[in-house]
Amino acid sequence: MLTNLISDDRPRSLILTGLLLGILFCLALAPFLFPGVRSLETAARICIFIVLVASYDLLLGYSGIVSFAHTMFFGLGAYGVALASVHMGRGYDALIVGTVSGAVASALLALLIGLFSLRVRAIFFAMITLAVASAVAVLVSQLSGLTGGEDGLNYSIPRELTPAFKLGSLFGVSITGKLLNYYLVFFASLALFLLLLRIVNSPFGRVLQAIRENDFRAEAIGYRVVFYRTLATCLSAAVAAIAGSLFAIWLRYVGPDTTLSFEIMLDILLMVVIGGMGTMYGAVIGATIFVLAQNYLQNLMGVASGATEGLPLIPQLLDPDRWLLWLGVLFILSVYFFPTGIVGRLRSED
Amino acid sequence: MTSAAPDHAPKYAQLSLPDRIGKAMPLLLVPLLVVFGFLSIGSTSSWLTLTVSGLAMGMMIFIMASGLTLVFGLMDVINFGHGAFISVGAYVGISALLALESWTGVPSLLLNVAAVLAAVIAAMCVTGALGWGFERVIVRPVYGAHLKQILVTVGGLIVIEQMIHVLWGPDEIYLTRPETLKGAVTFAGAAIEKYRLLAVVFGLALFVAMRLVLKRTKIGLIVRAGVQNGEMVEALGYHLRLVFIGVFIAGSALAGLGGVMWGLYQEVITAGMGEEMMILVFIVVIIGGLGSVEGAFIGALLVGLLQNYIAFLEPKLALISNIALMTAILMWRPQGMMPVVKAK
Amino acid sequence: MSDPILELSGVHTDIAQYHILQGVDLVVPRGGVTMLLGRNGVGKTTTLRTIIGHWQAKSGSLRFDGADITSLPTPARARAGIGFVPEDMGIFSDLTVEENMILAAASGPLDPARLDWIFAAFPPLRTFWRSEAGNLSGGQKQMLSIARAMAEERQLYLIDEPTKGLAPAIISTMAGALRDLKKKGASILLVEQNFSVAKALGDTAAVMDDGRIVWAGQMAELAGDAALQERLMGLTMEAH
Amino acid sequence: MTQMLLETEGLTVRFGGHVAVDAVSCGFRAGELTAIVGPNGAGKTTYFNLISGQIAASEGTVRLMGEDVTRDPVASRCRKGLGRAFQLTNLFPNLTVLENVRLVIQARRRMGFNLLSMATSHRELTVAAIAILERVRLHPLAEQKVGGLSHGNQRKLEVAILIALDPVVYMFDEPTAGMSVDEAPVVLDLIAELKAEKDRTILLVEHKMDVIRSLADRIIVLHNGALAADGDPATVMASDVVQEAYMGRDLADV
Amino acid sequence: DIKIAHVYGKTGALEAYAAQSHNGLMLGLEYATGGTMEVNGEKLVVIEKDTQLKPDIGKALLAEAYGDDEADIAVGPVSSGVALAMLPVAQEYEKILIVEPAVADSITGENWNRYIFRTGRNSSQDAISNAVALGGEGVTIATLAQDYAFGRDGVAAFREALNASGAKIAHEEYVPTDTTDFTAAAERIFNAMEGVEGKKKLFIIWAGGGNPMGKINAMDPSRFGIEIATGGNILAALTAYKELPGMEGATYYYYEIPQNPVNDWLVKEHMDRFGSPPDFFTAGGMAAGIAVVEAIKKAGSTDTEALITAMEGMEWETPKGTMRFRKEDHQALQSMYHFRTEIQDGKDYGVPVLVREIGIDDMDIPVRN
Ligand SMILES: Nc1ncnc2c1ncn2[C@@H]1O[C@H](COP(=O)(O)OP(=O)(O)OP(=O)(O)O)[C@@H](O)[C@H]1O
Ligand SMILES: Nc1ncnc2c1ncn2[C@@H]1O[C@H](COP(=O)(O)OP(=O)(O)OP(=O)(O)O)[C@@H](O)[C@H]1O
Ligand SMILES: [Mg+2]
Ligand SMILES: [Mg+2]
Repeated sequence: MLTNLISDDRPRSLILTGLLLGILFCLALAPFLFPGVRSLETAARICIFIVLVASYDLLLGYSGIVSFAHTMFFGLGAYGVALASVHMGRGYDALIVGTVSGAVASALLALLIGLFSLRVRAIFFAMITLAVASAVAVLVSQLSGLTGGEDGLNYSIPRELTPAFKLGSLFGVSITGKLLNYYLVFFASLALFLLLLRIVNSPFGRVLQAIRENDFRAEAIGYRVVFYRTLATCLSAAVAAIAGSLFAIWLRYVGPDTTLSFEIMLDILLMVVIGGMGTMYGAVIGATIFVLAQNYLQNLMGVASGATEGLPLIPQLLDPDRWLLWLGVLFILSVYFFPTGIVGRLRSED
Repeated sequence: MTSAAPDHAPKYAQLSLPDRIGKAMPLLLVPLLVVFGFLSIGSTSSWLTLTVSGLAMGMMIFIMASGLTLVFGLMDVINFGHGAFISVGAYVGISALLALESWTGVPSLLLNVAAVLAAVIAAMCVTGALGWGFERVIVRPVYGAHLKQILVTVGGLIVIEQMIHVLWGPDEIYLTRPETLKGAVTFAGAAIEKYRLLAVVFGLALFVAMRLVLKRTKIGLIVRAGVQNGEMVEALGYHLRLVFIGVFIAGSALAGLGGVMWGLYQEVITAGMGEEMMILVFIVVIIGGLGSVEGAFIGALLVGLLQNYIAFLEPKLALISNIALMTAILMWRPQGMMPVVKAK
Repeated sequence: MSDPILELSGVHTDIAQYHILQGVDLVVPRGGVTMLLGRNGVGKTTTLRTIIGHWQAKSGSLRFDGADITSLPTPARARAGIGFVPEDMGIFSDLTVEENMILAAASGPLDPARLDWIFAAFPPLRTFWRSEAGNLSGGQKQMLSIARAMAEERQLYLIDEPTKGLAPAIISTMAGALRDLKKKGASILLVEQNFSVAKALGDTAAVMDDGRIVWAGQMAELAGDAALQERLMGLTMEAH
Repeated sequence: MTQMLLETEGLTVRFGGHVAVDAVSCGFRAGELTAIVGPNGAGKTTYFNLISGQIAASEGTVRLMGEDVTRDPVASRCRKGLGRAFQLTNLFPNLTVLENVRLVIQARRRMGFNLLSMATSHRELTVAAIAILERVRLHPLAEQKVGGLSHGNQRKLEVAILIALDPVVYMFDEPTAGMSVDEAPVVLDLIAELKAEKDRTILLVEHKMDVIRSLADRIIVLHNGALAADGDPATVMASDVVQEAYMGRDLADV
Repeated sequence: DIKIAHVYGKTGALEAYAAQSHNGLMLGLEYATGGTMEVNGEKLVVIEKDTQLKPDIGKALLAEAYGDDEADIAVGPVSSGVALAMLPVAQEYEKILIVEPAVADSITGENWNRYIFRTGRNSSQDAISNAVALGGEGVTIATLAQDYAFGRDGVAAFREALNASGAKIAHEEYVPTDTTDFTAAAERIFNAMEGVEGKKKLFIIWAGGGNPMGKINAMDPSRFGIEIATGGNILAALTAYKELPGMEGATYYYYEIPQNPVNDWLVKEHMDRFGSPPDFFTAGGMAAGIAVVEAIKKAGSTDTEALITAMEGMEWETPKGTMRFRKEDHQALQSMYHFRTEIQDGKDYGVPVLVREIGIDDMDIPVRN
């Protein structure tokens, strides 16, 4: 049963198993373990990014396709929900229509891009997606009539999913629509993650790995590389779009900065690499660590900079405003110390 | 002397005409585009203005891209840090210019150009040194691994940009060009910024110099071979590491040069200015064909010209003109126009 | 006999966590062809790679031409006079044949006389001089790989299975070329599976098994003793 | 007369101006082992590439069991029964030996697009893969990563993969190059076994005369891309074209 | 204690503006409390939160400020996108958010809710003041703006306001935000304006770096009798104005222009403490700081409803003179300044010198909510 659920993809490391269970436990009970607005925001973000990062890993780690357009799909899903909610009005139907159409549109767009990738070299493909994604971001800001431009869109979602909907309290935590919303995000993310886990451990997943290793030979033993790559791209795009839809439902706001920016793309890339490419569990670890760092690094630095007051230059470098500097350092160090990601590291130690 | 093995005589067929034209095609693209511009624009003075300034813009883009043809094209390192070097170059160069106010503030071409040269040298020294450190600390462990290169160099980019904030402050720095480089010359109803003419001179000189170095020395060959099979290059007796460091430093220094030129053009510099140019610069290197100075040169001119023509004819399309150009060229030649190195 | 050109004593080499060479003692006499023989996977290639420096010996010492080279980096070993033809040929496939050869002449421009000699042995190289090396046929690549090592005067050539994939006619010209090299005073350490080639070319021989040299002596002795071959290399009479 | 399993008709390819394979027309019957010989660069590997689809033909057709497959992509030719082993080893270096073979069997059973089942639940694939590895005596190395195998063992795996494909047309490109004298017989015996199955055809590129002598039913000679001779081994080997262009002088009298 | 949350983009591309805004806010609180930092006997505590210029983070941080930190009033942010994402949070928590200095019209327009006040100017105010400064009988104007909401809305407001003055618009040119080469745009504008009679102006609306003014000026628009005009800018950007002496436009703030005690104090204190004159966002931040204190004083408590009642229609003194929160949309109405650039000794930038103060009543700022 459990084997089936995790598709026989064991963590293969004691520490890793512990970490994963810990994360699952914390996320499942986040509203009760860490009451407070900020921590719930963080937990929801972790859930969503786990799915987003895992879907990217399907592309990058399992299929060896480097794309910078993943946020584009994420954004498509988010804008799908936003536009549906704006035009159809508040309601579950809008959420469903938005999510489905976002996912379908993403898959179609991915199909187009996937067919394109046949012709060009992998590294050029990466650069093309980079250019296309940046152009799409600009386009979204230009089409402000439709998309709200730079400023993005605010919209309402069903009342049962907002803080205004109050149900009383449990263990001293007030049960509101926000909490329901969180569990919607949590369970949807969990299901999507398990789905992805199954896909990469299916015969299809094995073919993807073979293609990543040596596409020439994969073709020569009878696999149509094009079809496999394209399907992987479409699947990955559709899942990313659904993650985007969840994000939109959670945030009740979409804008280019929250869904389409190159920065997010880099964050995703870093999460995949920190966690460990080519393993879905890497996505869990990577996303958790990174989102936590993003949210609490500044606070930590504030403390550190206070503690080092009086020393030359150091407090200046530790100033919370310089947190990006340390993020950059994190980028570099993670590649140094976790060349195979945290998961790879943990597995090799056991 | 042993007897030779029987030589075999492979059969050769005649090349077809389109095949033969295809070879020269990249060289014809720029003239063709200019003619196309003339036909579709109509007004001669507008066409002249757009063409000359487009070519000059192409030169500036080429200067910024030249370092990347070495680092990305030849060495196969996706270096987003290049953008940071452009910014650092601009900051160092512009700081030097501000310090040389007595040279820039007077209307003497000689002094002005001397000041610019001094700024360029200062910038190139600093970015070259920075490149050396970057190679040692950041790039060395990730040769051959594109993905890690992207991450690590983006990390380096962020760190350098933040250090610019620490050292120069977060504000944009506005500046004006040296006296004689301000304003424009008018010619046949077309106004051409004087500064662009300087950029043309710099760009052409750089192009010729790079071509000579790469044609006359083995450096280009060593790097290309080294990327494919470093062990073998070392087994032939070359200190590959030294060559790689040298080329990386050169690429970084060229980014510094590009930074000064671009900063002087924009007349405002920010820590993110280089990063903003990266996509364009990558496009130029890609459509040119990896490792090809000639290709990058032609690519840059195409980008400069096309941008101007499209922005004049149909501003709405300006946004996608570069991407469309890249896509079209890659559909036509999947390896770029004149590839020296094969992309993977 | 003068001192040997190359001498390995007690060389151990690890690849990742595997202990591959387990104490190799090997002597390559000056001015002769030494065959390094053995079954698949016994460590012949690893030995050559350790000599050129692609793998670092974990212990033991390597002496070349009287000097200790154990801790020299690869380029320094090459410049000291060791030429290398790797098992996978190490062709720079994106470069043309010409560019491969230009690089092979590390200390200056290509010597036209030497080039003529190479063309005589391997005519296809002249035919495809301007073609991309990656497009050559398997045998042509092998020729290029050997030609690259011959582009400059070296004291010692390490050659890993040069005849694989070569047509018989080319094998004999290649054998001739190697003899020319020897005549010019060079020494050769040759790994070869084709026993008749080994027999025809080798002066001395060393046989490896399991990361060690298990037999060393005159090639003629080995060639004349079928039982010894059978024992060392599993060679049966019929396979000759 | 038995049916032609594979036929090429006027098969030609040009690289730029260079005609590497020049109008080769030839048919191959079931139960027959054809050795293809010729000097280096004669076009043997390129001929294979044209048949298996790695290179698109400039002219001519390839027919597999009567069906024109000239325009088919590599993968579908493979699935229709054209199996190919490569001259320069070409495997999945970071996967294990077992996984390499298993992937092939999975391909043959058309399970690639199976998204929702667990790969590990398909035991039958593993069993079949082990059986094949046993045939080439690689089974002790089943769990090793291919990248760390010695050259000779990689060549054996190359053969194992071809056998796992279970094709109608086997194409071997110098299968024993670099294989030691005690190992080569394993592969050669295997080829002999395949030949005994009678319903397949085998194409073998080989430079070693003893191998050709012991295995070939027929020899074709390629020279400068063109078909220079075709016939039974003894006649072809004795012909001038083979003696001059191919054999050169005997090694013994160098 | 009274908690004020300053939620703004401390890090990211607008870091420089953010610092100004925060300094201004603190100076404003200090000024309005007479240095005690106390109102009605309660201490003012300012907590800072960094949105990193990301709307989602801004949203979470504002919720945290209201929900976990129990802030009474929030101020910020710098970027309009972040501000728009934050608006519903104020409504959810039923607490006041004073928007400063984000400029998008829709903040006090279609996306407005009754908990939102804005001390900063909005884009219409910018555009309309420029129209008032540039317009006039017989004037023909071409516009150049970035092709996105800010640019298009700005031009629309400008056009609307200009109609009243008798001037007309001959050509509107929009270019992508990241444009670096303006030759084509300039050529199009020149071609459109070439045959036009009378006074010809090119009005440039541009946000952020890379202002095309200098580059277009270098193409010698005077050949066609075209004058360049543009709005004011932060001090650093005025360097570019040095090439354009005599250029006119309308600005939001320049420290030498407003003549009032608040500004005198600000300029003096700022010079003393930071060694430089105050800039755009310092003035804005200070206006917000004073507004907070005045509102609490007037309401007598930090109860949201009381604050809203107090603030609607409230007038208070700022470095820019008297501002007034309009009842309908809570937008602060304020003066703008018609300027002309001059070269002055000792200043390495073009100095905007006051031509005329455009008072609250000189501009008809539409209510759009
Ligand atoms: N990169 C590597 N990683 C792990 N093991 C390796 C690696 N390279 C070689 N080996 C192992 O080292 C041993 C010796 O290999 P080597 O290539 O030296 O053999 P060889 O004698 O040259 O064989 P062959 O005749 O097949 O070329 C083999 O068992 C091989 O599996
Ligand atoms: N892609 C290509 N582009 C250009 N020329 C090519 C290409 N592929 C092969 N050739 C040329 O075609 C000729 C035939 O090569 P092929 O590999 O078929 O020879 P072969 O008969 O297999 O030789 P060998 O016995 O050495 O393997 C060679 O001269 C080679 O240079
Ligand atoms: Mg070997
Ligand atoms: Mg071949």
